[in-house]
Amino acid sequence: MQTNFSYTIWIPLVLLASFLVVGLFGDKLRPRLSGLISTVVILFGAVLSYWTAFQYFLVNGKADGVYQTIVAADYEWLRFYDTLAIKMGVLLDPISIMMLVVVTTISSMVHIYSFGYMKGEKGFERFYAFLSLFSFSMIGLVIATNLFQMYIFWELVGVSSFLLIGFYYEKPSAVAASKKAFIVTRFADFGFLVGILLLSYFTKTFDFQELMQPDNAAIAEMAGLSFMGMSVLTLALVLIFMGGAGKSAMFPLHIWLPDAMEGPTPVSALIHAATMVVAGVYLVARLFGLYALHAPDALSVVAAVGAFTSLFAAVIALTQTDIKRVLAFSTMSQIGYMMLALGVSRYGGTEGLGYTASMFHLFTHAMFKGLLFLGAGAIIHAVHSNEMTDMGGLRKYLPITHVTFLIAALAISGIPPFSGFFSKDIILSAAYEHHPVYFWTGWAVAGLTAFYMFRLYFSIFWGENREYEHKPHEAPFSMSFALIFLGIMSAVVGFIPFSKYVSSDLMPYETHLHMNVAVLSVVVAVIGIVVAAVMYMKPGGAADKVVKAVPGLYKLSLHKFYIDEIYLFVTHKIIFNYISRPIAWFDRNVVDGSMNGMAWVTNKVSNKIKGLQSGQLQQYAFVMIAGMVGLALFVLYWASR
Amino acid sequence: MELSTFMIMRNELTLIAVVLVLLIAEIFSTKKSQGALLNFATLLFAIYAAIGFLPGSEGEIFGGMYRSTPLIMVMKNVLNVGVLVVLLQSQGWLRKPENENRALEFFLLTFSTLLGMDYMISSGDFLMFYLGLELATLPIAALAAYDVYRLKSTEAGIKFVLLAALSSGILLYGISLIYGTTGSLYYDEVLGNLHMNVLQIVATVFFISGVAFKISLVPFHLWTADVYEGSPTNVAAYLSVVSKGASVFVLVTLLFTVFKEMVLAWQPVIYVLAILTMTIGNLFALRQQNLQRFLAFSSIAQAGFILLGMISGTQYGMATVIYFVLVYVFSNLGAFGVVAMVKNATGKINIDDYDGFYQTNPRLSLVMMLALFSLAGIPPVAGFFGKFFLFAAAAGEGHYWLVLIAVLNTIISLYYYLLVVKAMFINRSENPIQAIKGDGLARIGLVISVLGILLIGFYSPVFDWVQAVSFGL
Amino acid sequence: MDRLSLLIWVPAITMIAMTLVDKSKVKWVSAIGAGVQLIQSVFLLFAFFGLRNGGDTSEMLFVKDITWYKSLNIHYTVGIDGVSMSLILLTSVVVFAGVFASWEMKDRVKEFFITLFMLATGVFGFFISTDLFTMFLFYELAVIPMYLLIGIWGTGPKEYSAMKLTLMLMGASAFLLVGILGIYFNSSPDGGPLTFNFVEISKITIPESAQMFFFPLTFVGFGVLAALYPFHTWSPDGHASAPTAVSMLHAGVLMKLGGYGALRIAVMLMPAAAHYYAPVFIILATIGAVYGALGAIWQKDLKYINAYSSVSHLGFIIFAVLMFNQVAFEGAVLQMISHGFITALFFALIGMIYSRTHTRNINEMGGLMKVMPVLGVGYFIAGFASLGLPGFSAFVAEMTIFVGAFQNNDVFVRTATILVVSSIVITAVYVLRAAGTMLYGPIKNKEFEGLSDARWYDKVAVFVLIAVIAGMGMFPNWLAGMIYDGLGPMFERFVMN
Amino acid sequence: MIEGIGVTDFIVVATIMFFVGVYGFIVRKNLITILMSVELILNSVNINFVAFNKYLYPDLLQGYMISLFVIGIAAAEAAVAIAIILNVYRKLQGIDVEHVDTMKY
Repeated sequence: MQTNFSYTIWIPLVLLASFLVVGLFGDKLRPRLSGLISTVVILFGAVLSYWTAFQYFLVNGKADGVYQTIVAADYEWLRFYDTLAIKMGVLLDPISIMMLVVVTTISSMVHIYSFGYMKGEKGFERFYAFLSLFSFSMIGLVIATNLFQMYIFWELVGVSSFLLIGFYYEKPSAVAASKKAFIVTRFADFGFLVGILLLSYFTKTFDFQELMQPDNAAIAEMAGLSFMGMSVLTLALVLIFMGGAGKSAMFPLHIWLPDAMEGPTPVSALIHAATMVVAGVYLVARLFGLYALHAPDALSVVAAVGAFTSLFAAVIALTQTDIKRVLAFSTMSQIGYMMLALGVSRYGGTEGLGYTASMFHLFTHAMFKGLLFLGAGAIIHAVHSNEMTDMGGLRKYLPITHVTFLIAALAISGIPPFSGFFSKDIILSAAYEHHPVYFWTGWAVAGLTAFYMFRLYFSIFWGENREYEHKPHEAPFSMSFALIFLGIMSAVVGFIPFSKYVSSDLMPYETHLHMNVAVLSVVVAVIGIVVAAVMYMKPGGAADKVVKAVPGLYKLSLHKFYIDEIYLFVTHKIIFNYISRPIAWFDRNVVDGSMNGMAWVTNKVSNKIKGLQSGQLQQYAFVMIAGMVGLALFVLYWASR
Repeated sequence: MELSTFMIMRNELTLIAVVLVLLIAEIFSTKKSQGALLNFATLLFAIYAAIGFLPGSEGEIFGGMYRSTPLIMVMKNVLNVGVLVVLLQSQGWLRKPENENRALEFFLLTFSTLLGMDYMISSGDFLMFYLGLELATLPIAALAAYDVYRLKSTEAGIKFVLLAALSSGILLYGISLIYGTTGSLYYDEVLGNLHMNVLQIVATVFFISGVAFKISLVPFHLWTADVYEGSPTNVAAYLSVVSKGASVFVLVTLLFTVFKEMVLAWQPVIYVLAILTMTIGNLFALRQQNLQRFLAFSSIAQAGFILLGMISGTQYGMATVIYFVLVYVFSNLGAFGVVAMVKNATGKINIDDYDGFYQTNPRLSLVMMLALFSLAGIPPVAGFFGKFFLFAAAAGEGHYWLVLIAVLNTIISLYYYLLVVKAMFINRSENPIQAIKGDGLARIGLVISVLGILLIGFYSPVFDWVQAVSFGL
Repeated sequence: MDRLSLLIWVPAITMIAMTLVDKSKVKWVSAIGAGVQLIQSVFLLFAFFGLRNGGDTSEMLFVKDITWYKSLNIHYTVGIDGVSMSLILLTSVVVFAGVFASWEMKDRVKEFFITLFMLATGVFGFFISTDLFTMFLFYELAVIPMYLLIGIWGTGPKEYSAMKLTLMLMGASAFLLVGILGIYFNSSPDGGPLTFNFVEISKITIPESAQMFFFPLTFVGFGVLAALYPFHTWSPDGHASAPTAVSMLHAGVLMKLGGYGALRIAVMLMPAAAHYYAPVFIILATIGAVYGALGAIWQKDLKYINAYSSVSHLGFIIFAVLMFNQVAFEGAVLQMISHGFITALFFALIGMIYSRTHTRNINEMGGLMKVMPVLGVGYFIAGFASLGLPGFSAFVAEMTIFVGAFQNNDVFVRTATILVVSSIVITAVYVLRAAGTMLYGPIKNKEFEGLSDARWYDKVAVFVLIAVIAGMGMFPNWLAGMIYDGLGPMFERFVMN
Repeated sequence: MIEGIGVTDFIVVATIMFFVGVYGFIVRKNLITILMSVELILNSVNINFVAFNKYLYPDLLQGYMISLFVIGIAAAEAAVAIAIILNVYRKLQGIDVEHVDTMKY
């Protein structure tokens, strides 16, 4: 018997209600009450999500051994013409349910955590309203039944992210960062939108299920049409991927993510680590059937971008000193991993290992990266600084944070038995089967990851013992609860047999540890940790010497390869200064000038001909006679034509 | 002659009677009774104008030299209404001390010109036409020079009388050629003998030129501005609406009847005149400061628009011409009425002087604004309908380019009308014109104008009535 | 009296009532008048749906036809379909909000509201007319009060702006007049009676040679009002100088007359010429959309920013009108409504902010969110709506336009479409730049610290507009459906011709 | 009818006279002279009328009649004009037409 999943519609709806209530009346309620409302609602959402996951995965999501795609609700929202409409609905399949679980879990933790972290902040209720808005939008995104619904919520998460990054709106850097985040992702969404439009023009549908129909003739037609050297379908999918790359901070659209760390730390954990930034991965996974079956070229693009970004970001992360920025680059790097995994995957069965791997890594990453950020938040809360140069020896003051942070660092470094090890292992084995270049890139990144994570860890918790102005103290219970919960999750979720639940063709299959890959990756991770320990565990380690040895590279990495500067140059110098400003000038002086010019000419002419009316009687007579004769001649000529 | 013959000429005869009564009354009047006499004269004229609306009889007398048709009666009524409003508006000016002894002259001269215009419109041959024309012209010279103490008034008079003489010379020369080529002065006989030969074409052009002087079409307009500026304001008002209106009526009637066969000759003439008149009139109006001169150029430009209706040569076209003149009478008299009132009270005549006019005289400035909007052709006032119909008439015959030029010209005209509106409503002034309390009759005159401006457009039977009596080529 | 004419009579009677009451009560009278008008429009909407659901499929509902001038076959004909119904709603909401936004008006209050309602009368008349003559009459009736409104109650170089605006718009209507006359005289190629009724005219085919001459005149004539590049320059100056309510009505409603006319008259009546000239105007519209947005980036005056943004967004409308399919047309109408609400909200807020800070230069402001949170949030909502955030009306409109535009499988059109789409990115840049500079950050000017937030009447204006923007953005389907159905009969004939 | 002189000769003379009058109107500075030039123009017209009547339509008197009226009206015109000219003289102490230009442009 099929379970009726239609109740799932309430998950986003209650969140929306919570946003509206807290947003509209928040200033009238007591701040903590607002927070409580939001928290209760998100916990309710989490419970519903877990129940859904339980029902789907363990009770009756399968039919004939294949996971079913269930449309639990679908309402027509805006009809374009008879066959094309935007719908709003709930689509349930393994990845959407997995995302539901991830989003509601992390979001709940962040809600709870923020009770402590944001305590006493001005705009506490505003913060919770925005959190609710974000959760609503993110859930709307993951349960989208069609591309356009996804786009709609895609934009909404963008704006929630904008609002939350700019939460401290009196701080100019936060304002700038929020603007940057919004505009860069907006630019990426432009590609997404054009991709959707292109796709829908041919297929006459936005619906995921219809798009994924294996015998969709329109898709085949699109794949056959060629435009500028690639098929139209590839073009559309690359454009859609552009949207995903923007949201997921893939090179070269990544510049907003490090700046986004200006937002409150719980926000960074929720939005810029665990959930929103993986939306791009989710998007590609959602359309994986199209990518894998009809447009392998587009998938190659995904793989290449993912691999490059993971390496690139990892290199930058080596030298950053702001702990949140280190984590931000690490996030980029890990998402690059997921993209790489998707890119190297193919459709169906064990061919689709990369797909499973990417989703698995998404899942584990959400846990440990969320934890890392929350831990970083606890540290910042204690030290009142983001700079790791201001920290050291904190293990004594912050025991819980220390332990949970260590767990997370081990997980991300891929040390067994923590969760990251398992997901990373299948990613690498999928890459290994696809192309050695991807594998070795991934492998190198694993080493770098371990290094910079432990650089961070050692600098914060070990290193030199400092005197702090305020004695750092452990976070309040609400914060440590979240840390502990996520710590446990990070440690154990790796044991979930993911391929049983998530696969590219919805059919469960078995995966095994790829022993060679596992050994190689663990070895490189351990090397990274050891190097980090040598350099940073003791005060006055070898770090400075290394920096001196390769000053150029160090500088390049420290300045993030000057990508920001290039963007700044293009936007401010070129677009603003050399396009927008001349346009403003042109408009005022040339276009407007020509309109005013007409008036000017009229006046001028009026002035020039004033001599006609000289006041001289005889001139009047002359003009009359001349006019008469002229008219007569004209008419005679005219009549004789 | 039977009584019915008199009935045909009822209009003129009544007017002559009015003139005679007034002449006699003046003999017995004293200085004290001057005011009462003016009231009496105005009342008489009002009665006369009212009689004009009674159904009259059609027909021809004097062997066809004089005739009356419903169309002609409509035209005369339009003129009568115009004259009545002018008379009402002039009372304040006439009662000023310097005009005390001569006030009635104004009435007599005005009535004489009106009589001339009536004969001109009713004429059935060129002799009658010429007599009417001269009767309508010569007293105007005297009216223009009415303010004997002002050089400008005298200058207006001399310019008008000499140029009018020149133009009637031209006109007569044209008539003489027509006579020479057709052998008759009767319209009906001329009509059958016009064949577009060279002399007749030249004659047509001369004839149109002569009448164009009266309508002040470019390039025969040059006297207009000087005369309007120099004359007393109410005389300028009279010139601009009644005199011009009568000439338009005559021109349109004659072009549509006598010169029917010459249509290929006169259409290009009118085409060129229309473009020249609209454009030149507007370009000059742009830079005027003196409101009387300003309105002179504006009336020149308006005349150009009227030609658009003529050019179509259709019954509808003629109706639009007459209708537009009717609308124009009210609009222009509204504007002139305000200008005259202000000038008589304060002597101020420049646009600058009107800065802040709204603050002190809200009602007068509203009247002025409505009148100017009507002249500019802005809805919902009557001028919009008048212009639209004129343009429709021209467009109906395919003269789209002409219409385009005309509508672009309306934009220029809108600009300068708005300058006045701006002065009155937007500009602020240290010492605006003080609050003016016009006399009752002048206010009645303004009210009539405003009612005309507001209602004629919306009340479509007016147009239907005009159209019913019109005819085409 | 028939139902639609009431839409003209209510503002007209309000005007008369205003002349009779005392100066201090004028704004209440106008508020009541605008309120009655709003309620009336809503009832009209229900009646409209009542008839439609009752199976009345005639193209125009509530038709009333009075012969006016027989000789030109001019009628006073009113009637509405889904398209005009939606625009009537737009107008009544914006007028209502506009009255409250000008609550603080002190100088010549009576005259101000009377002139404002004159404008409103013209707009309502325009939207209910189905006769080209009356339509044109109302069109000019709506334009001319602008001169007084800007000239008398404006700020800055108001005389210049007012004159420029009036002359350019009336210049446009000059072209339009010729176009309308041309349509009229070609409205019966078979020799039947000519007509001004555009529903009737759309049923015949105007001879192609005539279309070729009159389409550009008509389209440009309406286009100028819809800020068609390069005839848009009246708009920045005009908006910058105009008082709040006037900017609202003008950008919110009056400019839509242009779009409505371009769609309904120019394109629908002369399809062949429309197709022929489309490339030229598509290029102009695309330039307008992108150029307006780029131009807005550099502006510092809030009103100029919004004026250029209007140029950009109205470029969308013109662009959509030239896409020649029903979805794009629907998008054009939706965009008219959406932009109407959003830009009215923008101008209302700008006016309110200006009346407090006495500057509109964004660089002189900063941190205003702290002192006036309601206005700040309102501005952000307007900004988000304007940049096409889902949940607000512009998103619905823009997506409909894009989907419609994408139905043209033609490289040229598609390139233009993508360029137009790209302007929504630029929109984000200038909207956020303005909002961020003005509202966020520390308070730059110490004098601003004591400023007050929105008063009750400000809130009425702002909340009403936000409510409709969000309402339309969240539940677009009924409105979109109404417009789509309204376009149906027109479009069928369009395709056939 | 006069032997050897046709109607065209009269027209030629009349036309020449007309334009002589016009010329006089345009170039003479004295207002009285200008008035005389006008008379010249009117008389050229009279010649036309009379000649046409005599040569072409000798049975009817229309041409004669109108020329009589023209003469009469010319007299009236002269009366009005001279009255105003006198006024001009009083104001300007002279009747040079070039001085009568206070209103222009």
